[in-house]
Amino acid sequence: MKSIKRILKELFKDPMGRIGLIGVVLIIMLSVLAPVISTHDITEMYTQDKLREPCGEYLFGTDNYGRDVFSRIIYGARVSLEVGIISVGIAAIFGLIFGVISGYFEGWVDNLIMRFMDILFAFPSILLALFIVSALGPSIANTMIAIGIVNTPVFTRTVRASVISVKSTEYITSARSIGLKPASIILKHIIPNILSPFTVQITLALSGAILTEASMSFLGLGIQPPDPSWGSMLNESRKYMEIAPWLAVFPAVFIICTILSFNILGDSLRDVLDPKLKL
Amino acid sequence: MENILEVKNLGIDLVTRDSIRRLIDDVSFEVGRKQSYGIVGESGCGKSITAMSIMQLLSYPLKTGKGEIFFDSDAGKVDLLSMKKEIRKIRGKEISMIFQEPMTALDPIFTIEDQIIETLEFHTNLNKKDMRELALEMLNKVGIPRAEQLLGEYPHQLSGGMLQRIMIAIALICRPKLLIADEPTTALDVTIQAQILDLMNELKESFDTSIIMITHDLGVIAETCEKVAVFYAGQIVEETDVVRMFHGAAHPYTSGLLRAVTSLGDKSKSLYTIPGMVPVGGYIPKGCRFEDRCDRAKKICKNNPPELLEIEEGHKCRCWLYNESGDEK
Amino acid sequence: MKTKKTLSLVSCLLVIVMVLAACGNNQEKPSDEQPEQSSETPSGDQADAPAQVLKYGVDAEPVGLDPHTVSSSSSIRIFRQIYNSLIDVDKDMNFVPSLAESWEQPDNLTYIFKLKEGVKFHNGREMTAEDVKYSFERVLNPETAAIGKSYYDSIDTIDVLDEYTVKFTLKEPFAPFMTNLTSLYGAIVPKEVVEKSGNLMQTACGTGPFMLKEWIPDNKVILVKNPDYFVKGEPKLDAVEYYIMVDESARVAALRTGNVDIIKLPASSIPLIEGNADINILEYQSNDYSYVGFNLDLDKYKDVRVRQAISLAINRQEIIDLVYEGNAKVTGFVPEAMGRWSIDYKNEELYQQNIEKAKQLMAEAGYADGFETTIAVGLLDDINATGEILQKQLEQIGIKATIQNLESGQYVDAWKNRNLEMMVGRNGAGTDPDRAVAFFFSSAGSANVWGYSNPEVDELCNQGKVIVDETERETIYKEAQKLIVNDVPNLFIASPMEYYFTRTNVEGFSPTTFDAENFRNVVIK
Amino acid sequence: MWSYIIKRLLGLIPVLIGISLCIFLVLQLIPGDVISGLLGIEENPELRAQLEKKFGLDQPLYKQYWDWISKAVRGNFGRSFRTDNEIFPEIIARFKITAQLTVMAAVISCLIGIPLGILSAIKRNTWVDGIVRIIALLGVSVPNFASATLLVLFLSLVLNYYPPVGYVGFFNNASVNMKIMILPAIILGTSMSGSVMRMTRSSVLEVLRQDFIKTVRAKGASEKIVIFKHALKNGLIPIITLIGMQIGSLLGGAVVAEQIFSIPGLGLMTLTAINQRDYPVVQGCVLFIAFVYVLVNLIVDILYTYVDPRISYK
Repeated sequence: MKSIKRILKELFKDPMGRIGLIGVVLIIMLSVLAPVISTHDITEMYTQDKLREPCGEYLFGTDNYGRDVFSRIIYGARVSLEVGIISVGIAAIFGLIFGVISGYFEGWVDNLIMRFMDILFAFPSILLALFIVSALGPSIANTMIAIGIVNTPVFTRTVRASVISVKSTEYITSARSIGLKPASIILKHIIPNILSPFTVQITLALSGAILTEASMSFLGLGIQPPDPSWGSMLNESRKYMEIAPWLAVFPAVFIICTILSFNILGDSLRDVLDPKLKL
Repeated sequence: MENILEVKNLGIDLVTRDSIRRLIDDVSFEVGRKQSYGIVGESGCGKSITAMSIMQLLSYPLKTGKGEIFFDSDAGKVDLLSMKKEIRKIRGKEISMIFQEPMTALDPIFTIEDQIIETLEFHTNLNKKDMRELALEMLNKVGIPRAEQLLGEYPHQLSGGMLQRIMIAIALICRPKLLIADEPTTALDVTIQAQILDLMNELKESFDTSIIMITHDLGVIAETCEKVAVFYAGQIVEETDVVRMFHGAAHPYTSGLLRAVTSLGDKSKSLYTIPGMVPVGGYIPKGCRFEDRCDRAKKICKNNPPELLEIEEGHKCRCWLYNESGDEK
Repeated sequence: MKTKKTLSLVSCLLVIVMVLAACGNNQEKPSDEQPEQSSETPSGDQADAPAQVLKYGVDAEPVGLDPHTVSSSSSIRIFRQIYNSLIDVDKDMNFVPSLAESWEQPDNLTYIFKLKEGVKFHNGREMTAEDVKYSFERVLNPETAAIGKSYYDSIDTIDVLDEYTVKFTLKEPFAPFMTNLTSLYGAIVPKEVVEKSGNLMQTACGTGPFMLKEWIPDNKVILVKNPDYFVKGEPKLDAVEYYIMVDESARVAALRTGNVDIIKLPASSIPLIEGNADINILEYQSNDYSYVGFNLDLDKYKDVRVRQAISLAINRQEIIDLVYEGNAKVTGFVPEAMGRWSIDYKNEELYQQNIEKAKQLMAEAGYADGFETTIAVGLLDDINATGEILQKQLEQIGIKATIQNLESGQYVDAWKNRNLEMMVGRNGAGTDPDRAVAFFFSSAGSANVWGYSNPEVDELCNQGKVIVDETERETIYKEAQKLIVNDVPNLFIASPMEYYFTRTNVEGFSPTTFDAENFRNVVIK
Repeated sequence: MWSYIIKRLLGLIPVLIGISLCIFLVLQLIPGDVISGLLGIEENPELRAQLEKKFGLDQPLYKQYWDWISKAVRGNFGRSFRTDNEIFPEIIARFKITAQLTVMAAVISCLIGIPLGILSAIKRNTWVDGIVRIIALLGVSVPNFASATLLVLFLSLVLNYYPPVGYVGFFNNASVNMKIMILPAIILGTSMSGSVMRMTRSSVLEVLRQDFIKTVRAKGASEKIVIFKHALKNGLIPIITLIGMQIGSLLGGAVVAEQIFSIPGLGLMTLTAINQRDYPVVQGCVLFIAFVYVLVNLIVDILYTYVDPRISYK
């Protein structure tokens, strides 16, 4: 594996990678610096300025309660990122563990894990999420947990699949034949070789998570107001799309940009990480 | 032209986003009709990509930077490098290729039959039945038992030796003028190696094709070739006929190689190895590329690259030792 | 070997197909009716515009059609077209004939109803006094688990005097009795149908202007004209078709394009439709009101001064402007719509925003610098919105509230079990003050979940039940209102207007508080 | 192969039991119950007791579960607490609708995703590739409900069009049915196509890097052959897997589209049931969805043996 520095350097060489990297960094900064950047209190209702178009005072206009959309968007970055990253983190970690275990050892362990995953998997993701949330009660934390759990089986499967395919290659068999310990085989040989599907999965899941959260708030169980998540803002704006399009446009744009940059980053990251692409 | 193939100062580049690196530097050689021409050298010396370039099989990030490759096709003399789509008419029909790894060289999800016939589909308009006939005949020629049932099987069901025979069958089924064999035996175990080489020799006779045999194994050269080029760090350092190479090798590197092999035989001497390493891609010494490993290096070798000169009839060598112009310096 | 695989694959697909096929036939009923309906479905039916069919885009599907056991508005909306009660109430809250053409009340315990003659159930049989008896016996029978049982518990006996005369005898005087008879919880249903299908959830057979033709879950409910409806010349429509369209924007779009003729929307949607020449906006004053409940087990809310302080701190008009686009009335728990029963809340002292006084009260109560609390919201948009605004308004007197947005189930739970601090909600005041007052605020009232108890109020409620004289009742309930408003067991906020958006070619529709969806005189021009 | 299928179907049983148990318990965990939902503000102890008796909620849990599961295995999912409607036939009716929607969506996503994926794989690292990838990502990154709302809005405001209200079965009136289904199918399809495209791209690239592609080229194959005959067919497995997953998840996951376009599908049914705490309906739906889902997976796995002879279930 290469040092982070090296990876970043190579990422920066690739124009796509550069875009993605910059995008992601920007969004992260946005969420970190939210208090500094935001121009208004996100819950303050300027009742005389309901549904104002974007203007000097309200960069992105105001919503139906007269709250400043810009500031809410900025804070929304926080919420959405948190949800995205943490929930995917949960899913990825469990997915990796379960996937590698069941992929490498197969047999009954494999069976057990995969059956369990099937159970999780068989619930339609959005319904499962709704379920978990309605059991735990809607809140940011629970939303993350829900989305995390929902995504775990997907990761487990992808990892398992690629582990199996890697395992069948000569060099693993040889690595085994020379009596390397499973642990080291997994770490040294298998993990690096499943990284590319894994990263793809992560980037997909990241966008997926942000979207799931959005859909959940559409179905009334996502992040709850007054916490501004882009998803819930977009959802609340549906009603006003024609008379106050900016309410929908800005959250949508931000969601899209975020997901775009994460995906682009992921793609070029894969190109960098994937040894097969080198000569 | 009496040569089937003429490679003229071929250059191959490694093109990355921000740099172009020349891996193969003006390589020239000719392959005569029915001749089998050996290219020998350590791994990484660029012999394989040279072979690839002949059929324009180089893929990103490799590309041919300069030079011509003339081939005496049915359509007369053509420059393979300047060809566009037409090259496909040549590939597999007039020139074909065998690869190092029979295990991965065949598409895992098609039956042997499909993959043999495919070539015919591209270049002939026989009907399925005749194709099958031909395929069977080919399989028998390459000495495969139970060919009938084997046709229906998939690569993963067969052994490396088998697969390599099949590769040969595929390669020769259109009776090409030139067969490029890229380390055809490296992946196989010794007994099989011998069989494969014999097979190639006899097929060469019966199909009267020329062969370019690429290998790092002098043994293979000895077995099969008439003429040999020794590659070192992307250059030909010596070119001559087999006999002379084994008994009058001129270039220090060549003789180094030979000693390494011959010393294998008797246990008295410890295994000879050429000191030092092949210059890894990228760093190219200013002078002779072998200089830093060479036990007979002179100071001139350090900074002045030697030319590939004909030191005697049909014997080229790239070394200051045989270049009187070098002596006074 | 490929063929073998094909086989296995096909067989797997077969499994599914067979499952479907196998179960398909249990399913025939709806599907074989579909051809007719597809002819009805308004695919390109702008052509035959004057077809007297009213297409109504509704937000939720009915949850069963049994008028005695279902309380969901999505069901009532439909079975109110199918069933009748003995009497109705007009917009001035006077009782008017429905199935009963006249009635007399010899004494406080006896009510005698003369039924209209020749009223037919949808199955063609004439409705008689026996059916009235049966219907109320069904309601009173615990097995039925009828929602309205408590409405009629005061009934002692029901006697059929003759085919068209029925007599109710009460255990004790019960003033709301007449009003409760106007409720569809006392709808008259035919015995044989109930007994045939066990209940009236999936089938419907009443005396109303429309008959159930078909109900395809989550899709549509189709009612057709009842040709021998007992009011001659009504209904004018041939059919009312309810299309379940959960999504609001979908309903709006469908109305715009004329795929549906009528939808019901909250005030906040008016801007979307305003200025559209093809669409009328019809409004009426609902008798719902939004409120904030306090958990009176908690010390901070036990103290009436805190509750009064909060009442003084909030700005009801601002809430109305933000949540209902200004289309609501500042109200108490007996909204204006209930006419003479209602007192004028606007001028109540506690309704005048007065931060100073509020702060002072808080201080007296020992919460000079406020406290932290939570506001539970859920179910409806206007509830959530109200919560968010309250949160802001309460900051003025140092109350730091966090919003707890509850999923529907949790919401109901929280409401029932009083495991919350503040809760925003919405109540329907009903048609009788007994409901509006006693049901919600007498110590025994089953909707009094707040732990509120005021002996005086209880006393007044008891009187209100038994005293039949209307004017006396009026004073009693007005007194009760005063008391309760000053105790602030709940914070009463706004009574919204309700809106129907209709295509302009829909005529003869005029919703009122107590008869919101009367389609009997609607015609499509 | 057959023994494999049998084994899988048997393996289904524990999964389904597991699911049924999970769902049953989760439902107990979820706050609020069907009765509060039914009675709302009218609730009083007497009524509650009545209904609990009526629904058998007064029974101990294990008994409730047993009563339900023992009927369920015989395909009798009981009646809805709320509407008293028979559940199983209803589920089937809904499933037909959702299945149609799902298949349409999947087809659309393939029609868009696979060609684009291949295109950008061939044109790897060129501007074409870049554009295609960004388009695909746009598809992935717009929430369904947003694009759907936008579509509805656009159609109704600009073209003054809205699909016919009231779902009609395909076999009753195909044209109307199509008019109703096509919009949600497009919405779902396009949003799926993004990931299909990405998967196609990466797996085709994966294959193009392998040795045998050289062999094929050396035989004189045209790029068309190389890509479509060899690269695509070899790269098919992950694509099939993905599509299989998506179809599976759409069975209940099309909720959003179903809600916006008022399609009376399985997802909507389940969602309503969850919100209303209509236990038997939720249980029935989830169990059924799970069953079909696993079946879909089985089919996918069998498809593998088609595209890749190396995979065989002996």
